[in-house]
Amino acid sequence: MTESEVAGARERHEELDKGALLDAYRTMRTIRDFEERLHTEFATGEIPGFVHLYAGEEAIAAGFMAHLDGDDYVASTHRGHGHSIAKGCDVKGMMFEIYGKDAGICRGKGGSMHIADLDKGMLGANGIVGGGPPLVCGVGLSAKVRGTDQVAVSFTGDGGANQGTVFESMNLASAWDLPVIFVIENNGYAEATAQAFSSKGIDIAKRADGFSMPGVVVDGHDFFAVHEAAGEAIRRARQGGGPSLIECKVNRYYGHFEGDAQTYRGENEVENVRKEKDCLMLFRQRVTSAGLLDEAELDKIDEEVKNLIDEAVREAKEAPEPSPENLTTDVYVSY
Amino acid sequence: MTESEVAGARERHEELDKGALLDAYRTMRTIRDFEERLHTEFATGEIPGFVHLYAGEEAIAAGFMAHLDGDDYVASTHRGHGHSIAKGCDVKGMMFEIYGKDAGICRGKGGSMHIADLDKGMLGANGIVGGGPPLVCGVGLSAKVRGTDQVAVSFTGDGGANQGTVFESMNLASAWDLPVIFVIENNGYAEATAQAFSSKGIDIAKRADGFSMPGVVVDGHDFFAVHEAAGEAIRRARQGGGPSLIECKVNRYYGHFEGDAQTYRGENEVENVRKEKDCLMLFRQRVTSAGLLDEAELDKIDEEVKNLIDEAVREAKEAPEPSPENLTTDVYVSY
Amino acid sequence: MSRKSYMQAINEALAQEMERDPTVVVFGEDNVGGTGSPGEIDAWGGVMGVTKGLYGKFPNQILDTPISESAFIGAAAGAACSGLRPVAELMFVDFMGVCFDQIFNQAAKFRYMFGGKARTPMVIRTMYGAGIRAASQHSQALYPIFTHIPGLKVVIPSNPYDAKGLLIASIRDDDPVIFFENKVLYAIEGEVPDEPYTIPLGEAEIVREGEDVTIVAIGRMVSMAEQAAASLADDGIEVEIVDPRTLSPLDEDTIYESVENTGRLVVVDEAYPRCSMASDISALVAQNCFEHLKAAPKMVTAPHTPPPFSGSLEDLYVPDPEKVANAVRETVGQGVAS
Amino acid sequence: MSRKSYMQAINEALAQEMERDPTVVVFGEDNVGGTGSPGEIDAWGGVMGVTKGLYGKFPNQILDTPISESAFIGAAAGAACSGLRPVAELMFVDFMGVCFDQIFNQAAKFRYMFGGKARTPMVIRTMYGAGIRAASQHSQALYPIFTHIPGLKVVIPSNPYDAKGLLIASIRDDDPVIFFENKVLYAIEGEVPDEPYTIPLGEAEIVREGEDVTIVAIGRMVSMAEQAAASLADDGIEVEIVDPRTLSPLDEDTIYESVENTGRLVVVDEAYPRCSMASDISALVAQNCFEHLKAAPKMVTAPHTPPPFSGSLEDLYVPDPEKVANAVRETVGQGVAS
Ligand SMILES: Cc1ncc(C[n+]2csc(CCOP(=O)(O)OP(=O)(O)O)c2C)c(N)n1
Ligand SMILES: Cc1ncc(C[n+]2csc(CCOP(=O)(O)OP(=O)(O)O)c2C)c(N)n1
Ligand SMILES: [Mg+2]
Ligand SMILES: [Mg+2]
Repeated sequence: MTESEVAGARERHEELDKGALLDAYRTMRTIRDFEERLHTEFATGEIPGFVHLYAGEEAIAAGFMAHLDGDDYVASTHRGHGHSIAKGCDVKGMMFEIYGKDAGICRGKGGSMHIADLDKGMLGANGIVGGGPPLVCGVGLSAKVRGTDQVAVSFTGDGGANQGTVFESMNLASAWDLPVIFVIENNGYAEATAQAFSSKGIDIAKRADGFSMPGVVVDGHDFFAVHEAAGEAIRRARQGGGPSLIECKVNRYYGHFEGDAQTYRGENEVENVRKEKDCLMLFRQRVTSAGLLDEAELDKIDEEVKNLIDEAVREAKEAPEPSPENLTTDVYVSY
Repeated sequence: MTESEVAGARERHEELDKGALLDAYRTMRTIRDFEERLHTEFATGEIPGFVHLYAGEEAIAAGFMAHLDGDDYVASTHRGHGHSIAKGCDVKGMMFEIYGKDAGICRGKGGSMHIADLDKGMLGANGIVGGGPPLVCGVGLSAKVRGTDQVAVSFTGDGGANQGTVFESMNLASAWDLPVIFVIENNGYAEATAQAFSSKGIDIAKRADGFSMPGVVVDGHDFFAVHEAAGEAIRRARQGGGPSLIECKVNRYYGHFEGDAQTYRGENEVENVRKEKDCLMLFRQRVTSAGLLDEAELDKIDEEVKNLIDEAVREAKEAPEPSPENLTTDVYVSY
Repeated sequence: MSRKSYMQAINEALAQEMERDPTVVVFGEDNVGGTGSPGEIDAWGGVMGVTKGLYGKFPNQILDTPISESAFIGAAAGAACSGLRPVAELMFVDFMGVCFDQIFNQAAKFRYMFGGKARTPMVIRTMYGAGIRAASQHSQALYPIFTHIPGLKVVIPSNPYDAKGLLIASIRDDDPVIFFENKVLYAIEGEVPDEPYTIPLGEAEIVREGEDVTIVAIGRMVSMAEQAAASLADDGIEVEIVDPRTLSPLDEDTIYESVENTGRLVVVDEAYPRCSMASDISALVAQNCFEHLKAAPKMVTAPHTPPPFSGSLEDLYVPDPEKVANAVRETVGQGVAS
Repeated sequence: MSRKSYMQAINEALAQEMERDPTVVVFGEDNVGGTGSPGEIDAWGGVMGVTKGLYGKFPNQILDTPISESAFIGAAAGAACSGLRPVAELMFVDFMGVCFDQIFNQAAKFRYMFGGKARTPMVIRTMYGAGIRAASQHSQALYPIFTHIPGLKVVIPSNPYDAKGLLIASIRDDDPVIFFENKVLYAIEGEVPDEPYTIPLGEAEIVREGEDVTIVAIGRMVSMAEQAAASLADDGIEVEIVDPRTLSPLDEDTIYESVENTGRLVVVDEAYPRCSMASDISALVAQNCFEHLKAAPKMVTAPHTPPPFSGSLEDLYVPDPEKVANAVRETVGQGVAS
């Protein structure tokens, strides 16, 4: 296991024992550092394309992935770095990819919006809002037909929750009784437009009723709350109990994408969340005050992660570009 | 007013006075005769294409259209004859259209699945399941921007209720606060597949909650129940109260389309409904027993309608085909 | 070997592949036909009956779907990435507009976007074409749109034998394949071997040999070309007919060889004319066989209008043997004498 | 007259048409940008800022939408049938797959299916093209798909002047128009009159006159052709550049006249090659100007692959002046001497 893999690794933990807590913290810290570093690097103009940061929402990815095995699947969104890291994608490979380099996890052909690794059960970030939910229905069907206990989880934003594909997928999962979990990451905005407008600020979880499936709302800043709700839904799905909808209320720390001036946001909105509800802060408080982990253990992870990200960025900048032949390879398996 | 127009005509009635009741009965009877006659004529092999009959569901079209003015709009489905007749489309023009004749309401170019008359506020039957709901959102927007009190009503089947466009439209109507009513005609089947499977047999009206709009279930065989629910929703929409969802539970008397052997249906299913819940029978019982109309008045309508349909079929059979030039006209206003 | 219809050939291909490989799973609206209904559970077999009878034999490998094409076509893509070989039915290709994203941005692009790591062995069976008075939204061809998209393979059998062999090849293929079934051809019969066999994707067939003019005809248009060829032969014009069988990949070599020999090209395509297969093949030939062309390539297509309902108009809409023969005569009359 | 960017030209066209006609209504995701948000309500103006500032002036004529393209594009169609002239924004044309039905089966077909009774005056503004490292799902061209569809008009301005004049003409047109904006061109400046004006749909422009070779170039490719022409002129090759400006209707006459004069054709199209504008125009020219062609028509397009992310690949992906010049040189070197 390379250092890079260690950082992205997670195992499925039945309970939140010490190993599980350390893994969860490492996952969240890796995502946070990855994203904050991208934020500063993007400002230098060296990172190409559209970059959507997950910072602030880490507890959701970590809370769900803690329950997943390597052969469980996840479908992500345009804001996919967090899900990818939490699902075990190679962190350096991701960084290389975002820099468009040949050693990238997608050979530099996908970029931030298409990070994927099917071998890790990561079905891809997705440039199409609402693109992922249909895919996880297919994974659920596959598990059912082949008689495995795999589950599949799709992530969608509050804005994406209004895309027709998402409704259809919930209904299909319900009709076919699939082991699928639909997660809505409600960060209050779709680009600049508020969820208060785009779906009247309702609890999106409420829509589960229309598909005969359980729907719950959890605090997406609270790893433990997410972990518990996720565990229940995933367990039910594995046991043949069918799909669920979980809405995580959360906040994004940066703009819709890098370069967004964010003048649509409230004053001090992010500052207040960072101060009061930051998922890393809450986690640290909880595990240290309960005596489950000590500060030194966490600091050590911080240090390791910092080194990993430094190294990833340094290497990514120096890594070679894809070679011209790659332009036309990998369109088909055979043609 | 030609006889043909009389049959299809309806006026908006604030209350169910005698004129309104006669109109409603005439509408339902015209639809029923139109459809039953198509059923027998189709069997002779003379009617081309796909023909989906509305027989059994007449109370829904009649109940809603009773509240609509000529400049209100309706978007229909593949099963569109009933909505078209109730919205005031020319009955003979429709019959000509179904026979593919030049005098058809769409010049023989549309056929059963595309009957439309924008001048009558009929936005079209639709060959695409879920095609109509987005359109009525546009009408609602138009009314709002232009400051009129027009409303728009879309009809969708229980199967169509699972098409993404329908959910999206409900949410858009809610976000934009549009004077739009979404009607679900739940006849228990989408082709051969049961609503019990395709959306777990839930009350589709329940889905309204997810869009912050009222949702109600009514008995689609009962003109008076439909009329009341429709009136409430339409009044609310006209007064700026926004959209509603109304699910009408109903039964179709014939196959999905003509030629369907219907072996997926329960034994005596239709026979029982015809005996116990037929909308024309229920209507007749109610108005006569309450002394609102007498049998003779209704019989007279039956007779007039019968003559109209006889004439329509006879003329349609003899009417000339579209001329070859028409193949390439009317694609654009200008090109 | 026995006589089977195009529909039976497809049904048999599905059955034999489901038998061979339990990960071949078939689904679509009413593909079982009757799920949840009080009567026969498999009362239908798709709207035209193509999948009829499969449920009885493979109850775990065939499913009905809600009317949610995006969800179930996307599910095919997801299933293909996770161990199945799904065959999803898009009832009429005209319905592609409600689910195209899952086809062209998801399934078609996974392999490229993911740097070669994906394999998406899925088939979308779909029905196309005019001729049954099904009007504007149930009669389109639309295969040019799919052919435009890199990452998709596009297959279009013109007869029962090809239907079976191409469908089996499509199911075994590791890329997403769009399989176009012509609704008028369903009832057409031909000799079809009982055992499974494959026809490689990307190989055209010379349906008729001739020296004077090359006709490339797509799907049902092959039979129009054959009828035209018979009447042209009476006039001493010998037509060579190429049936591409797959539109992507296109067997350019076979087409070019034929045109190099005949020097004349007519493409018969029932799709809309603009950015069509007719223009695609004409342009490829013009670019690659220019020095062999004795006359302008001709395109016989539907007009630039939606399909009309009325039979008297629809019959004029679709290319027919007469229009094909006229185009051939024009090309023979034109340019350098042969 | 003053210097304005392509983006400003579009914004100005929208503003002037909204001013002129209160039934012109603009909507799309974040078109106002900030509805319901606690900060500035019009913080954005579409993702690229094209509609920025319109809300302040026309608060009743511009709306944000949920991310529900089928619903709001369909709403444009319904609104167009009932008294408005909507201008809906499909943020990236790559998203057409979630809403194509409302475009191609609804709006495009109303008039025909309804026997000539419908009028559907709507515009869909959409952004296309590679060049900003936006990867496979945000960099496609896809206009050939829309050009394929009868009932749609397809407009594609190559410069700020045309953008304004064509958009105003599109808004005033009574048919559904798909208006393609190139994302790389947004920042390009040119002279644009302050007052409203129209450029008729269906009229090509000769961007540069020349005797040796006709280049038909689409959208941003016009500038690639111009750069190629400049370097070719140094070698004594005089290129004529035709900018169709609308792809449907296509001004075939202007193209044919040019080719009749030059005898040589190169089409430059940034779309995928199969069933593309390049093949469409090549085929039309081959069919209609055959006797004037001195050499094979050439097509310069993107390869048959999705757009790649990495800049070093994307720069190879899009046709560039060098590829255009090479194609021109090949066609000049080939066939009958000019
Ligand atoms: C089908 C489609 N429509 C629109 C977009 C453009 N777009 C990308 S992200 C985004 C906002 C998504 O908001 P949300 O779902 O809440 O996710 P968040 O960005 O907040 O994580 C939009 C409109 C898209 N990529 N795909
Ligand atoms: C998008 C789309 N998918 C599938 C079809 C084929 N189709 C036509 S009607 C129908 C069943 C519709 O069922 P429902 O909505 O319940 O209406 P009903 O026929 O019962 O009135 C189907 C699947 C279609 N026309 N359009
Ligand atoms: Mg959001
Ligand atoms: Mg139904």
